[in-house]
Amino acid sequence: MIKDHQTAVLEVDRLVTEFPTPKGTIRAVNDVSFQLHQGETLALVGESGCGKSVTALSIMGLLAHPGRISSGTIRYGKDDLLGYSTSQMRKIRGNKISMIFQEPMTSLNPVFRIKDQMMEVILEHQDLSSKAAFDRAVELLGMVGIPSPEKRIMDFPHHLSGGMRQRVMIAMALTSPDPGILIADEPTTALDVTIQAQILQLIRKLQEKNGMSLLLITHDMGVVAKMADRVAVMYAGKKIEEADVIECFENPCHPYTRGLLNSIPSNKKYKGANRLEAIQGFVPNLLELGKGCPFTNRCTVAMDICQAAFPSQAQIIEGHHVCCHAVNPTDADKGGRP
Amino acid sequence: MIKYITKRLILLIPTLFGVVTIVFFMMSLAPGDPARLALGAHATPEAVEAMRHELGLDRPLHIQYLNYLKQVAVFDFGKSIKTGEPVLYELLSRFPATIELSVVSIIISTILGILAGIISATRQNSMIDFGAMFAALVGVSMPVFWLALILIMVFSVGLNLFPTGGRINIRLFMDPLTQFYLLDAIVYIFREGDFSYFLSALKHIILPAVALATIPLAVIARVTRSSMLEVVRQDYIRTARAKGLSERTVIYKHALRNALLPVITIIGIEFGYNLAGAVLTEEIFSWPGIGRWLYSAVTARDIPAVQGGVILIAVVFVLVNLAVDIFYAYINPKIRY
Amino acid sequence: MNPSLVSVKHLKKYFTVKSDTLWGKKSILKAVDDVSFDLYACETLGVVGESGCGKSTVGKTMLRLHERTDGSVWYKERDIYSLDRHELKQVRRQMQMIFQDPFSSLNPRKQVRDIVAQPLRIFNQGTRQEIQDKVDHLLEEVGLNPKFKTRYPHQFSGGQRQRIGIARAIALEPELIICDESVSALDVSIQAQVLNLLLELQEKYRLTYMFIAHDLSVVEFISTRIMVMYLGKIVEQAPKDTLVDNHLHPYTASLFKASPDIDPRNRNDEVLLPGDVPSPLDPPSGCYFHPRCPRCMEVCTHTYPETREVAPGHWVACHLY
Amino acid sequence: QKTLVYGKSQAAIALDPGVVDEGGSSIVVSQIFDSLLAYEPGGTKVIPALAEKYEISADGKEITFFLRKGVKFHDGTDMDADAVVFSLARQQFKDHPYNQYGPWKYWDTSGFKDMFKKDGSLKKKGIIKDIVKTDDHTVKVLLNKADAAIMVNFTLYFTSIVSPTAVKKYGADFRKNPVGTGAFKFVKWVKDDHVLLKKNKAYWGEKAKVDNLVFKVFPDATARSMALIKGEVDIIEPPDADNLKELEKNPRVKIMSKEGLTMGYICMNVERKPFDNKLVRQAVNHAIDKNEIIQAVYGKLGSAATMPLPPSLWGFNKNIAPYTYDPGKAKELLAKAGHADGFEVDLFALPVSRPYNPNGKKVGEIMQAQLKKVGINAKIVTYDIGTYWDKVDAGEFDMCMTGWSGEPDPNDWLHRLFTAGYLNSARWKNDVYTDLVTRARSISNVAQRTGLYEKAQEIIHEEAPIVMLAYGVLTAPMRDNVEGHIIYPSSKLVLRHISLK
Amino acid sequence: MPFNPENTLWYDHWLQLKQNRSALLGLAIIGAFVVVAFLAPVLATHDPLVQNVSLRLSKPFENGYLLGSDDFGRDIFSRILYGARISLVIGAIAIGISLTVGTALGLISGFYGGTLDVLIMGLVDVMLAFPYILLAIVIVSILGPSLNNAMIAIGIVGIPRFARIIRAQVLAEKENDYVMVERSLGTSDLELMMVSILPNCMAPIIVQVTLGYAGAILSSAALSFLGLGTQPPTPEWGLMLASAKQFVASAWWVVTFPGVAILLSVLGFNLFGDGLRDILDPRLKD
Ligand SMILES: Nc1ncnc2c1ncn2[C@@H]1O[C@H](COP(=O)(O)OP(=O)(O)OP(=O)(O)O)[C@@H](O)[C@H]1O
Ligand SMILES: Nc1ncnc2c1ncn2[C@@H]1O[C@H](COP(=O)(O)OP(=O)(O)OP(=O)(O)O)[C@@H](O)[C@H]1O
Ligand SMILES: [Mg+2]
Ligand SMILES: [Mg+2]
Repeated sequence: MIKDHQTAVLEVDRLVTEFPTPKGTIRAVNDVSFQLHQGETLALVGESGCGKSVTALSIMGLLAHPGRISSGTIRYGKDDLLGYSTSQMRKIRGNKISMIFQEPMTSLNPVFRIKDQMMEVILEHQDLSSKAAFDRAVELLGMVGIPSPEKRIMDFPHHLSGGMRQRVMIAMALTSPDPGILIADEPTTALDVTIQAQILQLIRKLQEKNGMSLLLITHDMGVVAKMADRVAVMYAGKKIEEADVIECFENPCHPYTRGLLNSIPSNKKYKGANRLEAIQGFVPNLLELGKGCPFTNRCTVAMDICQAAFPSQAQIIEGHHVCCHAVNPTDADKGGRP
Repeated sequence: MIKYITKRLILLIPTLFGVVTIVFFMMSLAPGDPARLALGAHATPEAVEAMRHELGLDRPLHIQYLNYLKQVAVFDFGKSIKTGEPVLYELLSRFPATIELSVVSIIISTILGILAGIISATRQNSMIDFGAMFAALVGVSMPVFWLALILIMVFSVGLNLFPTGGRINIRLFMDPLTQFYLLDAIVYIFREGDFSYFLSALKHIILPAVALATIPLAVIARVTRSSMLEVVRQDYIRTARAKGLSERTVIYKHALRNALLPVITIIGIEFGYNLAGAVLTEEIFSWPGIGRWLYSAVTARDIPAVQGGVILIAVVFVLVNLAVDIFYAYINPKIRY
Repeated sequence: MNPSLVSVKHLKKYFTVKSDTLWGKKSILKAVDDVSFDLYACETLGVVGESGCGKSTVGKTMLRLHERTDGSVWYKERDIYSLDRHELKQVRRQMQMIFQDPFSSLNPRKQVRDIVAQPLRIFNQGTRQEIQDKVDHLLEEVGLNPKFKTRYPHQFSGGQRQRIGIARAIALEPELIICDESVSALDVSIQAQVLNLLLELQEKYRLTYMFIAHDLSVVEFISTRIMVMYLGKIVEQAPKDTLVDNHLHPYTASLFKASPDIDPRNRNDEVLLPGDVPSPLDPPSGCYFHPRCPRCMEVCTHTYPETREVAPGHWVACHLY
Repeated sequence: QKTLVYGKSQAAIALDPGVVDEGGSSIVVSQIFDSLLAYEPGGTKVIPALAEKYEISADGKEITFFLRKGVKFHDGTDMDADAVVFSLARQQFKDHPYNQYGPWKYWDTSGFKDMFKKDGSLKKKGIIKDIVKTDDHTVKVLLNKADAAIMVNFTLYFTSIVSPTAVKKYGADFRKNPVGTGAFKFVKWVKDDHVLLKKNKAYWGEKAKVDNLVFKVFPDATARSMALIKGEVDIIEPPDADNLKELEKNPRVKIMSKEGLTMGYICMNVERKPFDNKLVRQAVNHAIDKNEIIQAVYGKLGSAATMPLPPSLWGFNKNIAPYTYDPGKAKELLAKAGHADGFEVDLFALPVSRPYNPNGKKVGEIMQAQLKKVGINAKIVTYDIGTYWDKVDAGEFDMCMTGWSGEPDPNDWLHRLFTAGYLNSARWKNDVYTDLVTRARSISNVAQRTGLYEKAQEIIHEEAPIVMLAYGVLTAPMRDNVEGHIIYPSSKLVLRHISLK
Repeated sequence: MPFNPENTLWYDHWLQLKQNRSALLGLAIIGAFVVVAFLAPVLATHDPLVQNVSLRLSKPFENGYLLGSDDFGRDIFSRILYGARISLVIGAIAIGISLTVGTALGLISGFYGGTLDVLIMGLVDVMLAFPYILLAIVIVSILGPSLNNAMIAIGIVGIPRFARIIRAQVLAEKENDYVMVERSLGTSDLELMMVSILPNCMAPIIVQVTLGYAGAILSSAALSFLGLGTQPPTPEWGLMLASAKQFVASAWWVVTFPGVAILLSVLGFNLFGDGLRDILDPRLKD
């Protein structure tokens, strides 16, 4: 299949997700918009707690109590997923939009055999006999590189290693003959480097094979560089920059994105250096955010305006957007979107 | 599996040895002279003296202990001072009554408790949840003996729905084959088509079983609920939802299977407590079981009976818990063997 | 080269573990299996390897936080395992450790000032007031505002907590600090801050680091020498540049290949290391790496290779060399 | 098929009449076995039973029983001299082959047989020397010394005649399979729950009027009386006074009662201060309001006692004015005795329910409050019943509750309870008194004896070693369709008289 | 710098507690219970020990008895008020015994491990082999029935629970790197146990104390009910029920009110303990 980077299969628009807590309401996702195109890989990066997982769960409609989507739309094809009924949503999940999670060790149900867990999805979404479903499950396990799948399928999850479990998770996410979207939430962070490389390679191969779109959530710029077509950078619940992957690495516009790249020790520029260019300060508490740009307190180019208002989105080149007063000093006057 | 069970049984030996030792020395410390008790109110001092000799109470304590160990090793727990019967026989003859009562009450509490727990968990923070959990908390806070009295006051005296005590209407002259009256009464249904035996046995067991079921019911409901809530938070439940399964399947298949694992342990423990700790309930409902027997042995200071009874009950209790452990291991795929 | 500060000779650490089967059979887990290396003053020795390969155990056994199974650890001509309690205390003063999880390594019920003051107090470093002044100084040193010293660890972010741990570690001005995955749990931006801090402190106090991590890029950046471990054994050991440019062991090569490059233009789809990391409870015969090794030979399946010095300071354990 | 269900408080523990010593078993045993002699129904006169008559030799050392002929045990074997000798000898002789199935509590403690020391030497000679068969229907009991009081024992259940065949057959299990000659046969026993008996159609005497007799256990008095109200049982052992009041209100229940030969009293340990002082003892007698205790605890189960023997018994001195409840007087006496500020004592509360004291703890609580009013601080102490008697008999108490269910002879009360011996719990000794009651024992003239006993009572009243509390009233609550029940003053329960309407 | 309570972990817990309705209800009940216990002499309408046999078994509001009188004509209301004192004391002492002994055993056992651990836990296992109430009954029957002995028995019976909970907590806590760090600094065992580890075990201890308090009240009532605990005429609730048994058919108030008192006080502690557990120790849920 070909990548069609023009058709948006998923369109998140001005999504706001909140968690009311005793100490106040946390806006985990604050006015985030992005599009995922047919067949492409969009990487969502950002520091821990910036709202990546919550964004993904919002899309799947799987927010944990007490989380709620307070505004925005999530368009899948022509429909707004937020308007879907539970049963409509169920038809999408695991079928059109699948998700795999960070912790392969705990993401499989310990009391069911792999067989049952795999066949369950197949039978749920496809009109197959259980024999056919079983065969399909074995086939899928083979496809994700599990040796002697017909034997392994009878195992319980605890019989498998972490890497194998993650493969099972991937196989389970790809049961549909026509998987539309795969959301992978830090699929390799819990794994060893060598295993991580295997899994990433596997995902890439599968994506090439069946042309699905991948929303890859990660905090590892290395993974982004290796996997992504486009990158959206989040900071404290806000999307602050979005660009084509090469553009993002070569011409990062937001001071945070630049800092992030500079913080990586394997950055070529550190050959022989003995200091990193680190971002100073710490990620702000989501409860104590003001109206302004959340990065202000760590920013080297902060201005007065940064305290007062969150910058609107500016376009650098086609497909490269950034939200920063320093990049787009005039937009405060316009008082809205460019 | 056999190997595991054997190993667990072997591991029991030190515990049981400890039990026997503790019980023996505790009871030797107890005031009250078994010889005196054996002879009754106005026994002459000479007769008491002779009796002490006969019972071996005039020998040094460590000799008594060694003798006792020797006896216990061959399941000889001595004879009850009060009745002169072997303690083991006395206990076993009361055991069916207690088992029947415990089983009925644990069935009641398991069914209702799990149901209440699931309903509460699936409607977390709703009025139903709040109400059920408050009720469960009241249940665990309930002085059982008081509840028993209130049950009698309301259902037996006030509404005259149930008898006040006993196991069956005595005038029916039922022939107990198994000593489990409900089962025996079923025989009458098949043999003679006579339901009155069964109904009577049922009517007799309901109030005590309900009283005895309160705490296990409340505990099971609470454990089921919290276990369920815990499980629902797990990653694999999120996975199940992400697969597009219906909420029903997610809860009743994926969550419940996992959530019930700890509940089984609790049911076992509560069953063990019921078997051994139904003293108050049996006392109030004149239920001829081991709790009541042991209590009267304690108050009468029938020392061999108390020693033997406590040891045997501890053994039963430990074995029930062991059985539950083994069952748990057996049904839990997370444990390999 | 600087003189050797710590010399580890044939160190072994075996754990007896109950397997998690119902039978509870006991088996031997060779967490560290015959490991020898030297730590030279003022250097940073990086230790990399996959999870469970025994990196932390080496660190802990060096400090005698675990008792060894066999071998010796020499600190300035003295075998740590022959010291009595009191002498050991004095030696440990010179060797500190910083752990991965910045939460579990700080007592949550103690105020920051008590945490940092504890080593000073135990080693009687002055009066209460002096100790408090020292604490203020230490906190400033690691970039924390001393006015937060009455706070509790949970009121700090991960990076700040790691700084508290560092402050405690340098309180007694040790010679050696073992950093066990000290930056792994941190976000990159924070990780960079902490790495900078460690480098600063090293320069200032002439510290020696043993830097344990599984992230090759971090080790590569901070170390002067790198040691690669696989299943409790050292497979390769060399000065950083040698290792980066001229690594010999196939496992080292795979590690380098697997750790992603941050250049999106450079997406090569080379063949990766297949298979899973074997369990240390049941290591493969011969060279532990042979089932996954792309260059496996017959000899590898039955004989563990000897460690050879192929170039000055470059040790490798592989039949190929 | 008529079934009589009797609700009792204690479970039976053994059904061999020789080993029984408590109410739970004895009332069952009494229906299954007969003794050689019996009391007349409802009275205290001794009448023949399995022995048609008896003779006592002139020196009083030989009792000859002439047995009733044609009496059969429930197992069909004959009741004959062999059976009688067997029944008694197994309790008497250590070397009897069936002696091992004891302990023969009552026999052992009645002083019938010789007692030996640990080293085997004789400690105390027993009353009975030997039991011999003269012919098939005649048995002689030979005594070591004359004792007229022994005859009463042959009415009691522990001298019941058991089937030797059955004893030999069951051995140790005879106590679970009793075979006697009584009006009811043993059928089944479910421990702690009930015992089922059925009518002995071949009974030698007045045959039972119901077909089945069930003894059902209700340890709790309230449960027992509720079972009666609901008709689950026909007749019950008396419950608490308060339950009785409830029962009285119920139209389907009737309550029979009769004064029994039983009384409850409080002993003051005269060997201890301050009860060595007569004035203090009298003060306590004035300080205790028996009526309040009876109202709160005994109810219909007792009446206020004045003298240490029941008023229905001959020899009772009607002329002595009982101590009145008068706290003022009590205080006065205490002041006179030098205890104006009061003192502290231990009050032993009887831990079990007895016909003469249904609830020792309650009695104790009330007494405690009453004594407090005159400045005496009583601390209620209680033990298990065994320890309780141990301590009481050893004199390790200040005040204790006790009581007596005696025989219809003043000697059994005035001599037995207040002269040297372990039953003299107050440990009171008075030579004049002892002389009076010992003299009365050896005389057979009732009028003469009466005079002596009345004098003795004056002394005991003045000396006041005890506080008389209550005479027990024997009560039998039953359904209104229960007819013909007879209460025996000696507390023996005989159910064969009952018929059901 | 002055100590600021807002900094401590406890402050967070307090914030959470304020949100927990049932825990607050429990706290309120416990508060009321304590107030009643302290003010019993002020609130009582009668002397709890004074008998008036002629007015025995008066109905509520009859003859000036708010909740009626018992079979000695004592005021039930006043007796219940004074009963709160007894229960409060019983709970405190019994828990005190279980807490100190149990904590010491659990701490030593968990901290040192090895043979000591095997021995202590063996003992604990043996104690746990006896069902709770049975062990209490046997202990009291040996020591003799009295208030003090009942407290001791309940205290002893509670030891294994504390020992186990604390051992488990110590074992978990020992895994934390800070223990290893502090040990590597040369901290003494005693300091490690008492200063470093024990405070981190407080959460389950506090929860267990609250729940154990409820259990102690209940057990002491049960023992008294069986005649093995407090002795008359002490106004203990279980004891009041014991003598009220016979009035189930005739005088409901004698049976009802002491039971309600037990239920309420136990419920108070359970509600509070439950809430505390949710807050302090979410892992420990039943
Ligand atoms: N159930 C919840 N209740 C309260 N706050 C929550 C909840 N789930 C998430 N949050 C908050 O939402 C914010 C975003 O969380 P999210 O899990 O999306 O972060 P993330 O970017 O995925 O981080 P990580 O890299 O650590 O996975 C966090 O600050 C977190 O505190
Ligand atoms: N106290 C212990 N008891 C038993 N086994 C242990 C213990 N500590 C470590 N191990 C085992 O020893 C092996 C090496 O552990 P170690 O912690 O040194 O690995 P590591 O290289 O530090 O791994 P990671 O990167 O996950 O921290 C592992 O298999 C581990 O399971
Ligand atoms: Mg996340
Ligand atoms: Mg490690």
